[in-house]
Amino acid sequence: MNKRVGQLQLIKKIKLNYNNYLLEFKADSILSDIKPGQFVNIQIDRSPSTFLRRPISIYDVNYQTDTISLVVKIVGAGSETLTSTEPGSIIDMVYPLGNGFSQPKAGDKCLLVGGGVGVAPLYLLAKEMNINGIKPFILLGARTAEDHILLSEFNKLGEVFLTTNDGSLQVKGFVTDHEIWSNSLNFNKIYCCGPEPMMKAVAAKAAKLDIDCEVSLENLMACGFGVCLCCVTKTHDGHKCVCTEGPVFNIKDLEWQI
Amino acid sequence: MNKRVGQLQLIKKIKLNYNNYLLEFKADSILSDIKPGQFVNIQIDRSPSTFLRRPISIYDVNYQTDTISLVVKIVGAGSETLTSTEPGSIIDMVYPLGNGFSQPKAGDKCLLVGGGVGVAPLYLLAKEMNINGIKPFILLGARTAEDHILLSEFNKLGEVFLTTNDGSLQVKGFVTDHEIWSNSLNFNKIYCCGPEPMMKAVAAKAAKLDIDCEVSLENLMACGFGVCLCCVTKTHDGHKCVCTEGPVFNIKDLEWQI
Amino acid sequence: MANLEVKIHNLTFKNPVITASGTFGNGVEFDDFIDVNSLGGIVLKGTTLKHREGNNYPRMAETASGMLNAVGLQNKGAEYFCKHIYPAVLRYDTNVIVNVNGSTIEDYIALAEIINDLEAIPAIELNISCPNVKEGGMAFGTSCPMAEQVTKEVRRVYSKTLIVKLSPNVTNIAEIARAVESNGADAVSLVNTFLGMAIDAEKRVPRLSTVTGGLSGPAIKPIALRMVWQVAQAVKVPVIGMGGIMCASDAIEFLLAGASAVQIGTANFVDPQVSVKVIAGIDDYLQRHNFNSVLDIIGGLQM
Amino acid sequence: MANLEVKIHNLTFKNPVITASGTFGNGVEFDDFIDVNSLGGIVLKGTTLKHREGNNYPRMAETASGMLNAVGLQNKGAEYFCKHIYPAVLRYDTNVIVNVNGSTIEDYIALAEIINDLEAIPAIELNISCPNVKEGGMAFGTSCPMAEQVTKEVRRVYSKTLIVKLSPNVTNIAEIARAVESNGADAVSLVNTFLGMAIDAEKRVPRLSTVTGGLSGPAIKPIALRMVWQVAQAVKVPVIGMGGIMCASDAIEFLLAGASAVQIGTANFVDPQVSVKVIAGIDDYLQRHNFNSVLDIIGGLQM
Ligand SMILES: Cc1cc2nc3c(=O)[nH]c(=O)nc-3n(C[C@H](O)[C@H](O)[C@H](O)COP(=O)(O)OP(=O)(O)OC[C@H]3O[C@@H](n4cnc5c(N)ncnc54)[C@H](O)[C@@H]3O)c2cc1C
Ligand SMILES: Cc1cc2nc3c(=O)[nH]c(=O)nc-3n(C[C@H](O)[C@H](O)[C@H](O)COP(=O)(O)OP(=O)(O)OC[C@H]3O[C@@H](n4cnc5c(N)ncnc54)[C@H](O)[C@@H]3O)c2cc1C
Ligand SMILES: Cc1cc2nc3c(=O)[nH]c(=O)nc-3n(C[C@H](O)[C@H](O)[C@H](O)COP(=O)(O)O)c2cc1C
Ligand SMILES: Cc1cc2nc3c(=O)[nH]c(=O)nc-3n(C[C@H](O)[C@H](O)[C@H](O)COP(=O)(O)O)c2cc1C
Ligand code: FES
Ligand code: FES
Repeated sequence: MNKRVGQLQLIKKIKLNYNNYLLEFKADSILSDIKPGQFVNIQIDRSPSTFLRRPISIYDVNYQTDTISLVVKIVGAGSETLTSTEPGSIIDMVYPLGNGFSQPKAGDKCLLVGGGVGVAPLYLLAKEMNINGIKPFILLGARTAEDHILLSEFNKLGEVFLTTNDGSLQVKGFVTDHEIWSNSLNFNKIYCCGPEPMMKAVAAKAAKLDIDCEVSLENLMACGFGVCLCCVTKTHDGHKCVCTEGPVFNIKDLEWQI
Repeated sequence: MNKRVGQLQLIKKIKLNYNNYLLEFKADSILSDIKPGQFVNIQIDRSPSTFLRRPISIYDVNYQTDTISLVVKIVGAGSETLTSTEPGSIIDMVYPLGNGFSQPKAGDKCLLVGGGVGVAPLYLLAKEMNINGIKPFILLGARTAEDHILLSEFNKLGEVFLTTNDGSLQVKGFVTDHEIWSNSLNFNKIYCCGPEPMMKAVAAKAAKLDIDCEVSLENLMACGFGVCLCCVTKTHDGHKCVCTEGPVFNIKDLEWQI
Repeated sequence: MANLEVKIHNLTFKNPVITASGTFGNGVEFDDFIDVNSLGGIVLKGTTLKHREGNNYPRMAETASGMLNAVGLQNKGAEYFCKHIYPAVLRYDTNVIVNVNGSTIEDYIALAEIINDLEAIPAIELNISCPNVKEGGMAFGTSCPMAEQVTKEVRRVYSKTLIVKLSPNVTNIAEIARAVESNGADAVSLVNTFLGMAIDAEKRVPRLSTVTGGLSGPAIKPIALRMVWQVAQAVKVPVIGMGGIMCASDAIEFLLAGASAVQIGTANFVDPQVSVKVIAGIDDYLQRHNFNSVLDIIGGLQM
Repeated sequence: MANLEVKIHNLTFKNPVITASGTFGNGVEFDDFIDVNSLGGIVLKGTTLKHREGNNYPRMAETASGMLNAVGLQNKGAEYFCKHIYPAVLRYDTNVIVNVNGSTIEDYIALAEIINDLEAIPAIELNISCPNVKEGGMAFGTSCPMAEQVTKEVRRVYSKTLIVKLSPNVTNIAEIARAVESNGADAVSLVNTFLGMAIDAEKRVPRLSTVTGGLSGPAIKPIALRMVWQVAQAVKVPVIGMGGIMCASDAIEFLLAGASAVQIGTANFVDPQVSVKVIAGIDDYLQRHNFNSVLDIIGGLQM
């Protein structure tokens, strides 16, 4: 149950679409303590533009083979370098970090809402739900059909609903425009990860429908383990560190104007 | 005849010994203007420790195929990164830089003295001499037998004499301990490149024997083309830039205590 | 193993490696990564008399070989410190130093008095150089008269080792160092962060909620090292050097320049185990160069 | 193509990109790499009244994302400048600015008078911030009274555009900027290099012959940008910003912070073509963001 600095070997790299990669790593420790919603903090190299580590959510864990999978979207120098690393390379990570999602209660009707690369942490969560006998509903949004990643994986774990901003796949619009919200499906619990505007929109829906809702934040981090106090978000109880008291927060604790 | 910023492709990499590599690059320009003793200034990457370019002597040029060869000794981050670059990669260089060695006169009896990786610029010089009908004498020094590199190449161009500090190959001692200096070979011209103490010792010999002598300096450089004024050496005519008024100097111009 | 022990005033440090305030939490966050007891000392997160929420997010911007922070001394105040943090750090067998902050001289005095009563805290680091608070902070560290006054007043109420942490945002840091020395500082530590700024060119907004913040990391090392060298020549009290130390060789540069100990800050974020690696590296250096004690290299720069 | 033209005092610059003194030689060294005429302006290597040999080797040390230099104003003096360099730069169709240095006020005045007579030199940059000379240099730029005095005296004899180059090694750069503004500066440029130091830990010697030197490059950008922002708010004359600019986006940060133009220094060593790339990048930025003129982004930081 300790945070650790590990040397993980990249063993597989799959290009998911034009700017997203799935990276699988062989860990140097037993991973049984890792929970859905936690993240790793990766040392890229020490070039001037990637001096600090880069936090990436844990997408999947194979507890038998001690492998961790991540989904990385290229947005800048760090993600660029990381995704151009070749299998066989050793990558330095601090892990596992963050609190993770809460466990749903048996019989809970759960909706997972993911946007863009924010779908990543929802996968391990859905997998765990399946083990505990819960088939979640999974609502995923992206800009275009091409931006939807890992659909076949999510399809195995629950019923999947999609939106695209341009209408190129299923419902046109944002995730909050999907009819799933008006169908009286009576969700007990919503788990959400994606761009902040999307999470705020989902939080607003959840608040209105009075459904318990957890969101996974992605604030800028310097340390990732609670010592720099850079990654804070405002809660009713003051500033909280996203890296240790999050990244998952219940929306009822956040000071979001929704 | 212009200095240029080029994108050269690494086409061959040969490990010469435990810490020296020969790198061959395909240039993006015609190389007919390159002279023995000139150098290139290489952009390594922009990591904090290799922010500035690294100057490397031109070891060989193939004027037909427009390829440049360099010999690089690993001494720090820059040379480490450069020598671990894989063939196929594109390397950014400013070239050709520096003045180069003077041409010997027809019939000159030339001694080339090289130490360590300092042998590099002497190769193209020796090659040119051969074209002009001069077979140079080549005296090379290194710490051990293993540190002697490219001997078979130099053997093709002139008579080669060796010293090793530990006596593991031929004469034990420094280049200046070699008997070649006492044999009355009547050299007209000495060309020398190697660690500064070695060059100073050779310069002292040359001065004593009253032989014209050129040395190739390796001062720290920021720009490599004469604008930062960081690379200066003291001459009788004041500070001169090693990158533009050198790297080759005639010892009679230098303010060396010899 | 060489002798790594150093003394700062009347305090003994196992080795010259201390972790810097604001980059090491309260130590406990590092228990997973290293044996905190192996360090020469730790400086806890900046503390103020009263609870502070700190500045708004975003508080951090990465820059070339460094980072800007604008945390703004978020902390739960002295009372919480005494009740919750102090008991948690009691178990450490190393010098646990409290970083003391204030907006007014009265604040500094009140907090120093409280910490003076905590038996297991052998020293405070008086932070007169925080660039991230609206009142006080760096204002005290960038003016000789103010630096003198706050040091003198705190000295009056604080009886243990008093380290004053200097701001690099000054024309003449040696002058400030002398000012605090002659008003009772037992040691000086430097540098705190440099006031800097970053802009998101695409969005045309500052990257920090506070517009400006404090620059730390390897980018500042050359300036920090110069200041430590200047201050070491200007004062008789021990100097604790910091600013961009990432490895043993960086730490050794500060020791050679005259620092009796070093602090490691931002590097802890990049590698939570860096502090113990630096200790091992200094030991290795001393052995390679045939020094018996780290004291042999302090101020050992050959000119 | 957006309108890139800017004015500094009564001088028009084709675009806001100027190359910095000491990093661009006399321009001619760049003829092989770029069309020098495409630049907004060039500042020639620091010149003094008399020939100077500069400091001893080594003069350079690489640091994290930056470099230290200790050139010490090596140059052949005013007479040589007028005879040999001036004729060589006459052919340039860009603003050719001379960087004027002195150890005493009299030196500054004498040199400014000489340059004043050179028709094709529309401006001087009065360097009161060189950290690498024993006398004068930075001493003028780190004291308000001295900065005032040298500006006032040079203003008396120099009738064209007078830019004063400020030192960042001060507590309050806005104060110095105001001091030179009210004594006749037509513009200020900042920052010169930060006084820094590097040590060879293995050999235990300074890496520079002069022990300390001037730090430049991306490492200093956050501090330089903060200073430019502060000065732009403090003075009415145009501000020329510099310090660590490596690309168009860096340059745009300085413009947004309030600089009317930028200078590019150390980056010229890393990429001799960087200056023209920055011009192209600014143009591209303006077009992408639908600005007609670079003037639309100067000081355009949204707070
Ligand atoms: C807890 C957590 C989990 C994350 N999980 C994932 C994941 O599973 N997959 C993934 O691809 N990314 C994830 N991210 C985001 C990822 O950390 C950033 O995309 C990455 O650090 C960017 O680094 P870079 O060097 O490529 O880009 P940079 O060059 O650093 O930045 C490029 C642009 O992106 C912006 N940016 C960078 N990081 C963030 C951030 N955290 N929030 C908002 N804007 C940012 C920058 O301001 C800049 O405009 C996560 C972040 C956090 C905090
Ligand atoms: C004109 C010229 C030609 C050169 N030709 C060659 C060549 O053909 N092959 C080759 O391998 N090297 C050559 N060098 C030296 C080469 O430039 C350096 O070894 C290289 O820059 C070191 O970079 P690095 O990042 O690996 O080491 P760094 O980490 O920069 O330095 C490692 C150590 O070497 C020292 N060092 C680095 N550069 C120099 C230097 N120029 N002089 C003295 N000490 C130095 C540093 O101070 C440090 O102690 C040449 C240098 C010059 C100026
Ligand atoms: C995120 C962060 C928070 C900091 N908080 C404090 C603080 O509370 N008190 C203090 O005296 N210094 C604080 N500092 C400054 C460091 O202790 C140190 O002086 C500075 O970062 C330079 O050292 P470095 O380059 O090794 O980080 C902080 C630095 C950082 C990066
Ligand atoms: C090698 C070198 C020499 C310099 N010489 C001068 C000079 O003669 N006069 C001057 O005003 N500034 C001089 N400078 C300072 C630069 O003009 C510039 O102010 C500084 O380097 C910061 O910008 P940069 O980070 O883009 O290099 C010099 C800088 C360097 C690196
Ligand atoms: S990233 Fe440092 S406290 Fe969260
Ligand atoms: S390296 Fe810049 S002048 Fe020679």
